[in-house]
Amino acid sequence: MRKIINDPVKVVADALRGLAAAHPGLRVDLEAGIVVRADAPRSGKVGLVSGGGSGHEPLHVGFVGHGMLDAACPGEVFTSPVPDQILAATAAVDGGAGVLHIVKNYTGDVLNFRLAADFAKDDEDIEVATVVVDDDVAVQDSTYTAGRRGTGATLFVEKIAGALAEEGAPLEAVAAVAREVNERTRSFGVALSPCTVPAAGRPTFELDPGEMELGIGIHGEPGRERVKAGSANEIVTAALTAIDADMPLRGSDTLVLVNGMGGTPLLEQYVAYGVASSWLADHGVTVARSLVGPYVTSLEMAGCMISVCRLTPELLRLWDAPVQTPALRWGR
Amino acid sequence: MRKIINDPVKVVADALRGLAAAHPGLRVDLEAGIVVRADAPRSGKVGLVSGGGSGHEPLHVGFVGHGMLDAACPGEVFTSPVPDQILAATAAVDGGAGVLHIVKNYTGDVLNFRLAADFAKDDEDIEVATVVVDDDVAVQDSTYTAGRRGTGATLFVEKIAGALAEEGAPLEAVAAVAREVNERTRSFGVALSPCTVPAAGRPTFELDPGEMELGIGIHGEPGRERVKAGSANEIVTAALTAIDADMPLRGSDTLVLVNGMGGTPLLEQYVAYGVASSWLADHGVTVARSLVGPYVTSLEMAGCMISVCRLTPELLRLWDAPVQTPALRWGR
Amino acid sequence: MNASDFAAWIRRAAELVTADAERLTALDAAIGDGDHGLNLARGFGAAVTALDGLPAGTTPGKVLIGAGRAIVSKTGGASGPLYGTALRRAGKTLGDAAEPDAAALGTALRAALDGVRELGGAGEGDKTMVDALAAAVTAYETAVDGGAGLPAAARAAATGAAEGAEATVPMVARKGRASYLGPRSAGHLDPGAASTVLLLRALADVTGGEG
Amino acid sequence: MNASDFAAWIRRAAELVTADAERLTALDAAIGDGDHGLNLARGFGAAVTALDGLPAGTTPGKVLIGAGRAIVSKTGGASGPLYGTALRRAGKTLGDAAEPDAAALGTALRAALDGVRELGGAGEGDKTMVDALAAAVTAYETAVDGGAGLPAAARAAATGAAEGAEATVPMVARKGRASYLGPRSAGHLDPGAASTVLLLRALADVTGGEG
Ligand SMILES: Nc1ncnc2c1ncn2[C@@H]1O[C@H](COP(=O)(O)OP(=O)(O)O)[C@@H](O)[C@H]1O
Ligand SMILES: Nc1ncnc2c1ncn2[C@@H]1O[C@H](COP(=O)(O)OP(=O)(O)O)[C@@H](O)[C@H]1O
Ligand SMILES: [Mg+2]
Ligand SMILES: [Mg+2]
Ligand SMILES: [Mg+2]
Ligand SMILES: [Mg+2]
Repeated sequence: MRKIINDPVKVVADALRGLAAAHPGLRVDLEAGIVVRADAPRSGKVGLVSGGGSGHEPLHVGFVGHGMLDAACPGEVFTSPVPDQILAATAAVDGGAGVLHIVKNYTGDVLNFRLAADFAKDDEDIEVATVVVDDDVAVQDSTYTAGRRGTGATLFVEKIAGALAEEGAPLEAVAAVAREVNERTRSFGVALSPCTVPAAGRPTFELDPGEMELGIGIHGEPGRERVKAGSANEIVTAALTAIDADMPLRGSDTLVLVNGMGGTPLLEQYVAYGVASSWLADHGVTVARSLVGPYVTSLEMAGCMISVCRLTPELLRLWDAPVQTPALRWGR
Repeated sequence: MRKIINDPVKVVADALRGLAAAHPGLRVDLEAGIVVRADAPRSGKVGLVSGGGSGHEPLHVGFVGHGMLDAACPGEVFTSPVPDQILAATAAVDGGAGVLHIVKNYTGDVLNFRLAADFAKDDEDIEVATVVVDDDVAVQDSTYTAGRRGTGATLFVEKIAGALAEEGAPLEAVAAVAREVNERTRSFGVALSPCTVPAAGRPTFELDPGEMELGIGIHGEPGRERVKAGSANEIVTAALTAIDADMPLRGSDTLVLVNGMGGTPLLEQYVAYGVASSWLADHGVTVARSLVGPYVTSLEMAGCMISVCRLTPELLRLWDAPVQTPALRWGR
Repeated sequence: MNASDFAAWIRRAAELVTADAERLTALDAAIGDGDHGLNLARGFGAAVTALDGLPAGTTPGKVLIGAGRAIVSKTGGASGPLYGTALRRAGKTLGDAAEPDAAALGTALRAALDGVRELGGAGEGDKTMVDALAAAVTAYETAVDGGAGLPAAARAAATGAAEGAEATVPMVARKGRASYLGPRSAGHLDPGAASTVLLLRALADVTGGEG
Repeated sequence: MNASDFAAWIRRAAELVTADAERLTALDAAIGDGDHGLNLARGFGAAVTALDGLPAGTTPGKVLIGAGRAIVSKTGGASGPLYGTALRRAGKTLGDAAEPDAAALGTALRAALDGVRELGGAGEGDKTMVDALAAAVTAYETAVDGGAGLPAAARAAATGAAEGAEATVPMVARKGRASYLGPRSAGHLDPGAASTVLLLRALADVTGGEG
């Protein structure tokens, strides 16, 4: 294991201690296992809570702050948080206008957030709305399956819903825009290496340097298909073709994320973005805004994921609104 | 090779194409191989030019913009830029107030920047001042050696000198503050894995998972010493002890960077920052500002580097000044 | 079975999942995210701690509800809410009974299965813990219907669980993380089904049922 | 040697560094950053292109200056400015001579060495290209002083360079990237010294000197 850790089973708590020290604008409650905006709860403002397994940083803890999340509940590495955590976060950010749970579509996250929402409503009388993010086109969507995974769209949902909540919009409106962003976003990822969960101590799968996994998620799991490792052109084209097949892009104004999975240098992420930008131009797609970097990671996995959101003028306006979090910041 | 590239010898040019597409606020001249602020040259403003081998992204290209660099000249991967590039960048940002070259202390960078400065003065009549950054305490400083390497301090120098230049200060003042930041900063790095230069196609060195390299630079080179891989406590303590031995920290107000080398998850970087923050508190050192993330990388190397700058009130003021670049942004 | 027998069941289950944590995690690494053993060791560890806090003279129902709550609170992942809900439902079904008989335990086990089904939405054949649990409950009921006592029925349930788990190997997953792999999920034992076997084996162990 | 002999030297040097690029890069990976062969292949490739652009009837001096400029402009790294400066200095020293003799070439080689020393600040024993180049220049001068013609002197220089390079193996580097390794740099051949051997061997090859 090539890791900077003390105790493999305390890595999340140790990281939260570092996060607390590094960001005085966050309130980190190690006991409850939650990260909260220092100024929460804000009376009359809808609270935004997200969370999931750790190992995807900066998602979610790095997106807590003005214009984005009010709280995050980090679970153990790649393991959803537990209802107690989610409930504590929900109670901490409720300013009387209700709380939106932003949940990536993994059975564990969905179930734990569902139980927490039940507790919040039943025991604490907090109004909770839930949006489930499921943007990954590598997985077939069907009512008979667990459905698509939530990946890169989560960042878009948190930013855009966060901007609307900051303006004082009511819970239904914030939930509606969150769902709209999710519905308008598709993602596809590729892995060139596995990663190692500290507590497990060995890579999540084996992959020869000459191979790659197409259609991965963000939990170090293998993808839908293993193929010969391809060039940047092949990787990006595979991702964008899959996205475009699911949600035709031609003629759209888009927001594009080229996301490093954790172990791919930024240099290569820019190579990938260069290819993506040409592909999109060639296919009649306008890129209104873009983001290149490791935003939704899978520990030190090598690879990248591409997310494309078909914007509306209102979504663009909300994307551009000021945001001040550890990992995403502009306008203040 | 687990890389997202097309042609290994064109990776820098391909990445610059992506950078240009992603950041309309930058002017990327692929022919000249330079990245320039869209509003350069600004009449009467000192121009800041830095550069060096590629593979350290976001350094330097990601630090071009308001309040930081006016231009960057990226060389081939881990290879200094050539004088023509540096000269083109210098000419592109000269607004009549002279240009500051910020050069990391590697023979190749120093020599190429020196030739470029000579050309700029002799042929183009541009006033050039040079600050050589050499903050790495792993290397012994002596007039009989190449001296210390430039690493994390480069970010501090570029940010703080950039802020002063933005205020309209003259070249001597900007150069002086750049030197002051360099003199007040020390760094030390640790590698848990090597990295692979695309054109070379194989790792820069071999390292067993149970080993680590102490005292590395940022070019995938082995360190001063190979030891048994240690815990986060051991790694961070080794780094801070080396820094403190060279420049006693007790009683100082500091700016601290815990820098991922490229292949270490942000989660682990926060673990490292947590340890650093305790160590510093225990040793009577105040952390006024901090930064945690992969800012000065060595491709996909696993490991981290710690940089500590002993602030003055003026340096803190300049650090806090607004900055708007792809990788560092606040206040606007 | 009285309250301390139920507590012994939970303790034994904690022992078994902890001893087998590496295997469960390895099964999960193959078609999931490689944390199932870690999750259950943490969750059942918390359940054991919760049992220590129960007052003397508590009921079997309260034992299961307390263990279930702790598992929901500490496990995380998909298995935490599912196993936690299973135990809570079973506990609620037992009501105030001080010493439920074989039939009462059967009703509780079926309630546990229904709870898992409702919360997770998986049916038999979806390659989840439901395959093992459903087979266990059916085997238990068949044994009781055939006149078996609680120990023998528990042993039948453990055997049924093992068969149900084994049957997941060729299945293509339709629920949980393994479903993301599509056809690649076939050929692997479902980790949740494997842990369900341990929970039923723990029941057989503490009731001393012969196979 | 006339202008086309000098051009042939540069072309031959480009061939040799390109053919040996992998070895040079591997030497650099051991104690530097693993790009020396890549750098020189790029730089000397550019020098060859620059030669193609020189007018007919050019002088040896202009050949070396043109090649040196191209190397400075395209190589990067430490070796680019150093080798480029070496060639430019040598070219300037040759002046307008149409066919410099053995002594004139000796003066130019010494000027090249001085140029590298001034720009890089390294002396003999610092484990750099200076060790190979200084040994080559001394061997060349000794041969000429002993009455050798240009071909034999060039061969002596190549042999001297090889000896000088070999001598870098036990040294602890005090300049360039290898110096960061401290004592760990001992036991490795300096990549720049190794490439200097190729440049002198190219000279011997095109002048046809026997060893
Ligand atoms: N919808 C579901 N219904 C029933 N069981 C499920 C469902 N989803 C997952 N499981 C079970 O949970 C197990 C995985 O548990 P675990 O690894 O602890 O959680 P996670 O998948 O969140 O990492 C699977 O092997 C499967 O048996
Ligand atoms: N100060 C110096 N003086 C002379 N030669 C040097 C000096 N520094 C480095 N060199 C030579 O340059 C070689 C490395 O060249 P190269 O790998 O192309 O550049 P870089 O070190 O910038 O990657 C070293 O092996 C050494 O021979
Ligand atoms: Mg999990
Ligand atoms: Mg180099
Ligand atoms: Mg799992
Ligand atoms: Mg080199």
